[in-house]
Amino acid sequence: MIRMTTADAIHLALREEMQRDPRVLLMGEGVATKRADLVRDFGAARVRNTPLAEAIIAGTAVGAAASGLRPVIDLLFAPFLAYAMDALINSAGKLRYLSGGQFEFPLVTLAMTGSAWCVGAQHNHNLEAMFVHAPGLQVLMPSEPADFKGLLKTAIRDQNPTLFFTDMALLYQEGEVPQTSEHLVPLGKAAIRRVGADLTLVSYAKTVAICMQAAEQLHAQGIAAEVIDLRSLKPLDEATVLQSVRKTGRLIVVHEASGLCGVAAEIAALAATQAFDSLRAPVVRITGPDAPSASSWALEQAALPQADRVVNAARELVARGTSGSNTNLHIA
Amino acid sequence: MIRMTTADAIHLALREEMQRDPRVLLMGEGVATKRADLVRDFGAARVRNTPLAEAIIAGTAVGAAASGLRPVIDLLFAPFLAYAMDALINSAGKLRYLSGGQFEFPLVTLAMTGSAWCVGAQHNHNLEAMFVHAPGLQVLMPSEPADFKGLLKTAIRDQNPTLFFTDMALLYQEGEVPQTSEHLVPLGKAAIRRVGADLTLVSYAKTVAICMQAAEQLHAQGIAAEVIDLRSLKPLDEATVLQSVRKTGRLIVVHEASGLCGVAAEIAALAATQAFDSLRAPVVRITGPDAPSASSWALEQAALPQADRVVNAARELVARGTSGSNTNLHIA
Amino acid sequence: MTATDSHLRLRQLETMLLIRAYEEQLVELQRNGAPGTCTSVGQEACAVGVIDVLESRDRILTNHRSAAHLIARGADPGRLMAEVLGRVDGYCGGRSGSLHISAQELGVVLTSTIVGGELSMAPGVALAQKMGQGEPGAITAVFFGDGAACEGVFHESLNLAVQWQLPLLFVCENNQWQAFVHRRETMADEAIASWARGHGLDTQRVDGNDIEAVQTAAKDAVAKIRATGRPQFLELVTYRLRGHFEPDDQAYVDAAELKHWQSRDPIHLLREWLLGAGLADAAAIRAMETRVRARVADALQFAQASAWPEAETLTEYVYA
Amino acid sequence: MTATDSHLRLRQLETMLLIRAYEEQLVELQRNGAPGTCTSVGQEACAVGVIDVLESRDRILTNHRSAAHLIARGADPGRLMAEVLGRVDGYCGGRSGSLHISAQELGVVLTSTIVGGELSMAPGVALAQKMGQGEPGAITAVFFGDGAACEGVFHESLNLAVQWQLPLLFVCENNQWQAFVHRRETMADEAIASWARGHGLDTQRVDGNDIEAVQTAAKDAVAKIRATGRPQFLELVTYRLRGHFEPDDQAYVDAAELKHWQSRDPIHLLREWLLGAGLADAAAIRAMETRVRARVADALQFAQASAWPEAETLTEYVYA
Ligand SMILES: Cc1ncc(C[n+]2csc(CCOP(=O)(O)OP(=O)(O)O)c2C)c(N)n1
Ligand SMILES: Cc1ncc(C[n+]2csc(CCOP(=O)(O)OP(=O)(O)O)c2C)c(N)n1
Ligand SMILES: [Mg+2]
Ligand SMILES: [Mg+2]
Repeated sequence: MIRMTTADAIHLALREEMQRDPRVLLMGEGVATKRADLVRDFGAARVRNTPLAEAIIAGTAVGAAASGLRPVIDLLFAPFLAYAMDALINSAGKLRYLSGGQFEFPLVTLAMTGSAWCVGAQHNHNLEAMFVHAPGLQVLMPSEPADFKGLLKTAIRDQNPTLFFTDMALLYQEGEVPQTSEHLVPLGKAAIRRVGADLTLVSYAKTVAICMQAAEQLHAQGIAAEVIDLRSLKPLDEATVLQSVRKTGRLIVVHEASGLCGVAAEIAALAATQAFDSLRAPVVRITGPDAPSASSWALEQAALPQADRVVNAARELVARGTSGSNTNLHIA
Repeated sequence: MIRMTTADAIHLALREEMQRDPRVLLMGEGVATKRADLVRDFGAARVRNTPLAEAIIAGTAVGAAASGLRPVIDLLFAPFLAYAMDALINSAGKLRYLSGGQFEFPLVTLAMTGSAWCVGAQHNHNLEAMFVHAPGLQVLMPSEPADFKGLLKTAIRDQNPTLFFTDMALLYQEGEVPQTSEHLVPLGKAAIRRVGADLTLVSYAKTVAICMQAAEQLHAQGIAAEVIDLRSLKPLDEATVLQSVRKTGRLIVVHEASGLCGVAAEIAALAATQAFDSLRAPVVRITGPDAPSASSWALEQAALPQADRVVNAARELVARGTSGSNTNLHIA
Repeated sequence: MTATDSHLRLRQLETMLLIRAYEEQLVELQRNGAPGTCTSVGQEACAVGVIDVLESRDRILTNHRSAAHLIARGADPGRLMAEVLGRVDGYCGGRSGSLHISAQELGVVLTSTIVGGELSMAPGVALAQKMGQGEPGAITAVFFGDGAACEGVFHESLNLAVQWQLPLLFVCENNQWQAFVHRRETMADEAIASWARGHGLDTQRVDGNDIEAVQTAAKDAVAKIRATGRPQFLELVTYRLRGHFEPDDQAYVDAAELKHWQSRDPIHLLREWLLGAGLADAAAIRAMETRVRARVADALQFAQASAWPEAETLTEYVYA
Repeated sequence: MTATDSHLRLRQLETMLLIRAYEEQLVELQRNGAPGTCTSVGQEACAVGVIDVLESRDRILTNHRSAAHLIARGADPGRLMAEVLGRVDGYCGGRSGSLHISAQELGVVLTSTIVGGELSMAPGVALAQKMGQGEPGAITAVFFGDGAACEGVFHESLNLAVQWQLPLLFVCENNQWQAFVHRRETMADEAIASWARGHGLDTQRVDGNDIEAVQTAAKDAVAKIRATGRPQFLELVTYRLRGHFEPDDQAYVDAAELKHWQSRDPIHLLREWLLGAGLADAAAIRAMETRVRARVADALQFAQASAWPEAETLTEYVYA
C-alpha cells in the first residue's frame, strides 16, 4: 500500500496502462500540458493536446477505438459532455448494436463534477444518470483513490465505452493504494464499506463519506448501518444492494445528483420491485435538489446531503418501523 | 369535438398559437417546406427553414426566447437532440438560475421518437428521462390528439423551456379534439384513463394504449385496473399517482424507454418512498430493454411492452398478494 | 482513351446500372410498405468514380445514403436488401435497416445516419491508420453531403485533420438538397469548398455527374494523401434526382431544376459517351441491363427468403 | 487628434486602469482562497475599444473572461466582486460566481462559461432585434476567444448570421491561448479571420493592444452593421498576460513570448502614447491610479460586507 491522492491515483493508472499497452492514447484540451511526464515517456503521438472541440475529441476517440486503438479522452468537466453526446450516445453506445456486432469501442471518457470549487452549474453537474440510462455505455464514479486507480485501469482494458466521473471534492483527498500495477477493480461490483444489520445506506462518490459519518453517529446511538459504495453505476451491482436490503429491511439512498430519474430512483425501484417483502419501512432518498448548482459557497453547501439528514432519516426509519410519512427528502 | 390525427392536432396548435401571439416563431430543418400554409399565413420571418445544424437552431431559440420571442423548434427525431444538449441543458436549463432570475426561456422543442417506422436507434431513442433528470426543463409526452393539442398550446404560452416528444406510432392515430382555440391542458396533471380499485397501471405515450388493452382483459378476469396517463413527465403529477397507489396498493409502471434511471424508476421510487404503507405487493416495471432500438420490425416488436405481459404481471400481483419474487420485468 | 480505360468505363457503367436497378427495386417494394430508404439516384458517378480509385486496405465511412457506396465497394445486393428488410442475412443482421449499414469486411465502417456522425468519427479512423493500425499506407475516405457541411462538427473535423495531418479524403456530394430544404436556403455560397479552403485544405470542385471528372480528381487527391499524409477535400457537384426518403413526391422541388439535372443523369451521360466514342454498342448495354436486372431479382429472392431475427437475440451486441 | 478624442482616451485609460486594479485585487484575494477567476489582464483595450462604440440599446454577450467587458460597460466593481465571492449583492445574487455573470440592466446578457455557448445564443438575440424586439436599430456584439472558434458552433453561428442577415458583431479576442493549450497547437493558420472569410463575412484583423486601432475597426464594423443589417467579423490580436484561471503559475508559457507581449501591455502603450503626445502628464495619471485604487477598495469593502445567500433560497429561480 502507498498513500496518494485521487489525482495521483488517476495519473498512475494512466501511466501504467500506457506502459502496458502501446495502443492506449490520451487526448484532450491540455492533457499534454498537464501530463508532460507522459509525453516525455510515451511520446507526443500518444498524449495529444486537442483543439477546443469536444465533439471531435469524442468522435475521433470513437473512430480510433473501432480501429484498433484504446483512447482515453479527458473532457474536463461533466457539463462539457453536452458537446460530445452524439459521439458517446449515438455512436459509441449504438453502432456496435446497429451493425450487428461489427465494432467494439474500448474507450474511456474522463470528466469532473460535484460541488467543492464554487464553479457553478456549467462546471458542476452530476449528470451521470443520463449515461446510466443510455444503452451501450458503462458509468463509473469511485469514492477513494484505490478504486480510482483500480477501476480506471479495468475500464481502459475493457472493450466497452465507459464514462469515468471524478468528484472534484475527492481529487486531493488521500488514501491507501495497492502498489501493484495489476491492481484491477472489477466493473459492476459494489463495495461494502461498513457492515450493519439495521439499515442499508447506498451511495457513491463524495456522499459515501457522508454516509460513513452518519453510520458512525448512528453506531453511537446503537443503530448498525451497512454502507454500500456502488462505485460502478453501470453495470450496477444489484445483487449486493438487494442482499443488504433483504438483510436490513431498511434502505436510504444518498447522492449529490438531483433526484428525478437519478441513480437513487433506480436503487429505490430495485428494492421496491425485488426486495419488497423484506422492506420494513419506506425507502428514503436523500439527493440534491432539482436545481442547477450555484457557485456561492453557501448554496453549494445547502445543496449537499449532510450526515445529520441521513442520521435523522435513519433514526426515523428504525424508530417508526413502517409508518408511511413522506420519506422523499430532496434537499430544500 | 372534432376528429383528427395527432399530426393535425400538433399543426393546429402551432397555427392557433401563431395566430394568437405574433412573438411565436417556428424554426427547423424543413418546417417551412412541410408547413407551407403557416408560411403563407404568418410570413417567412416567422416560419424558418434552418441550416442542418441542431446546435445553432436550439442556441438561437434560447437567445431569442430570452430576448422577447417565443420560439418553437422542430428538431425532428429525438437522437438529434444530442447536438442540441448544450443549448437545452446548459443554457436554457441553467442560465435563469445562474443569473439570479434575470432571464426566462419560453421555448418549446419538438422531437419524435418511439418504435413504429423501423428506423433504428439513431431515429428512435426514448431519451425523455434524460431531460426529466436535467434541472430547469419541462418534459411532455402525450398519448392522444386532444392532449397533443392542449399541452402544446400550454407549453407555447408557458415561460419555461419545454421538451415536447411525439411518439411516432401515434402520429397518424385519430382522436376527438375540442374545437375551441382555448383548449389548454395544464402542465403537471396526469389523466386517469380508467378507474379501478385493484391495481394501478402508470404509463405515457404509446404504452398507455397497451395498458388500456390490458385493463380491458383484466376486467374480463374480474380485476379492476386503474390506468394513469402521465402526459407531463416534468412537472410530474405525484399526487395523482400516489392517490391511486394508496387506493389500490399495487403498482405496475409501463413504458417503451429503457428501465435504468427511467421514468418507471422514478414512479416506483415515488411509491416506495411515499406510499409504502399502502403497497400490498411489489412494484412492477415493464420497460424496454437496456439496448438501442433495432430497425428490424421483428426486433422492434420484441422490444415493446405488450398487453399480455402487463396482464400476467397484474394477475400475479393480485394473486400472490405480497410475495417477493422478481418483478422487474425488463423486456427480454 | 486506352483499352483498359474503356474496359474500366464499361465496368463502371454496369456498376452504376446495378446501383440504379437495386434502388428502383426497393422503391417498388416501398410502394407496398417496405421500410423507406434514401436513394442515391443521380449520384452513382460520385460513388463509383471515387471508390474505384481506393484500395482494399483503405477505409470508407458513409451515411444514410449509402447504397451506391456499398455496391461500388462490392457489397452483395442480396445481403443489402435483406438488411433493408430487417432480416438476419443482412450485413448487420437486420439491426441497422437501410440507414446505418456498415460492412467491416468491405472496409465500410461506422456508418452513421446522424448527419455529421461520420465526419466526427473519420479522423479517428485515419488517426489509427497513421498510428500503425491496419495496413501501412492506408487512407480513409468519408462521404457526406452539403447538409452535413452545415453541422459544426464538419468544421471541427476539417480542422483536426489539417492540424494532425491525417490521411483523410473528404468527399462532399453536394446534391443541392438537405432533406426538404434546398442548399440555397442554408448557405450564402453555393460551394462547400470555400469553407474548406478557409481551413487551408487543398480542394477540388468537379462535376459529380461526369464520372471521368470525378475519377481524375479522386485519383489526384488520393495520390496526394498517400504522398503527403495530409487530408484532401473533394466537392462533387451533383443532384438528388429522387426524393429525400422514399416514398417522397418531390412536390417541393423546382420542376425546371429537376428537369435540367435529369438531362444530366450520370448513367445517361456515360452511356451516351460510350456509344458516341464507339466503345460500346446498344446490344452490349442491353446485355448489361439484363444482367443487373437478373442480379437484383436474385437479390430480392434472397432477401425475402431470409428469416426475421429471433426475439431472443434482442439484447445481443449491446455490450462486448 | 481632437480635444474630445484626447478626453476620450484619458477616460479609456482610467477604465482600463480600473479593470486592471479590480482584477489584481481579486488575484490577491485568491492567494487567500477566494474563488478563482479568468482575468482579462492584457486584453483591456479590446473590451474598452469595442464597447465604447456600442450604444445602450445594443446587447453584449460574453463568457468566462468577462470582467473587462462588464466594467467597460459600466458595471459596478462592488457588485461584480460580491458576485465573484458568491454574495447576495452580486449581479446574479451569488449564483453565478465569476464564470457566468450577466447584467441585463447593462445589456450584458446570457453570459455562458461553456466555450461556444455565447456563440450559439448570439444569433437568437440578434434575430429578436431584427424581428422588432428591443429598441429599433439595435445590434448585438458577441465576445469570444480563439478557442471558441475551434468549437463547431462557431461555424454554425457564422453561417446562420450570414444566411439570415443578422445584426451581429463577432468579436474574437485572439489571445493566443486556449486554457493550457497554445493556439498554434489547435489551428493550422494563426488567423481566425481566415475561417470567417470562408463564410463570406467582412472581416477585420487588428492589433488588440492598440486601443485606437481597435476602436477604429469597431466603429467601422458597427456602422456597417447598422447600415446593412448584416454581420461583421472583428479579430483582435492580443495576448493573455496572466494564467488561464487564477491561481496559475504559467509554467507552461514560453518566457520570451510572454516578455514580448508584456512589453506591449495595452495600458502601458496607451499611457506612453498619451504622455508622448502631451495629452496627459504623469501627475494626472497618478491621480487616476489613486482614484481607481480607491474605487476598488470600496468595492472590496462592499463585497465582503455583503451577506451569503440564504439556504432557503436554494431552489429559487430554477423555473419561471
Ligand atoms: C443530426 C441530424 N439532423 C437531421 C437529420 C435528418 N436528416 C437525415 S438526412 C438529412 C439531409 C442531409 O443532407 P445532406 O447532408 O446534404 O445529405 P443528402 O441527404 O443530401 O445526401 C436530414 C436533415 C439527421 N439524420 N441527423
Ligand atoms: C465546452 C467547454 N470546453 C472546455 C471548457 C474549459 N475552458 C474554459 S475557458 C477555456 C479556454 C477558452 O479559450 P478561448 O476561447 O480562446 O478564450 P480565452 O480563455 O483565451 O479568453 C477552456 C478550455 C469550457 N469552459 N467549455
Ligand atoms: Mg445534400
Ligand atoms: Mg484564447
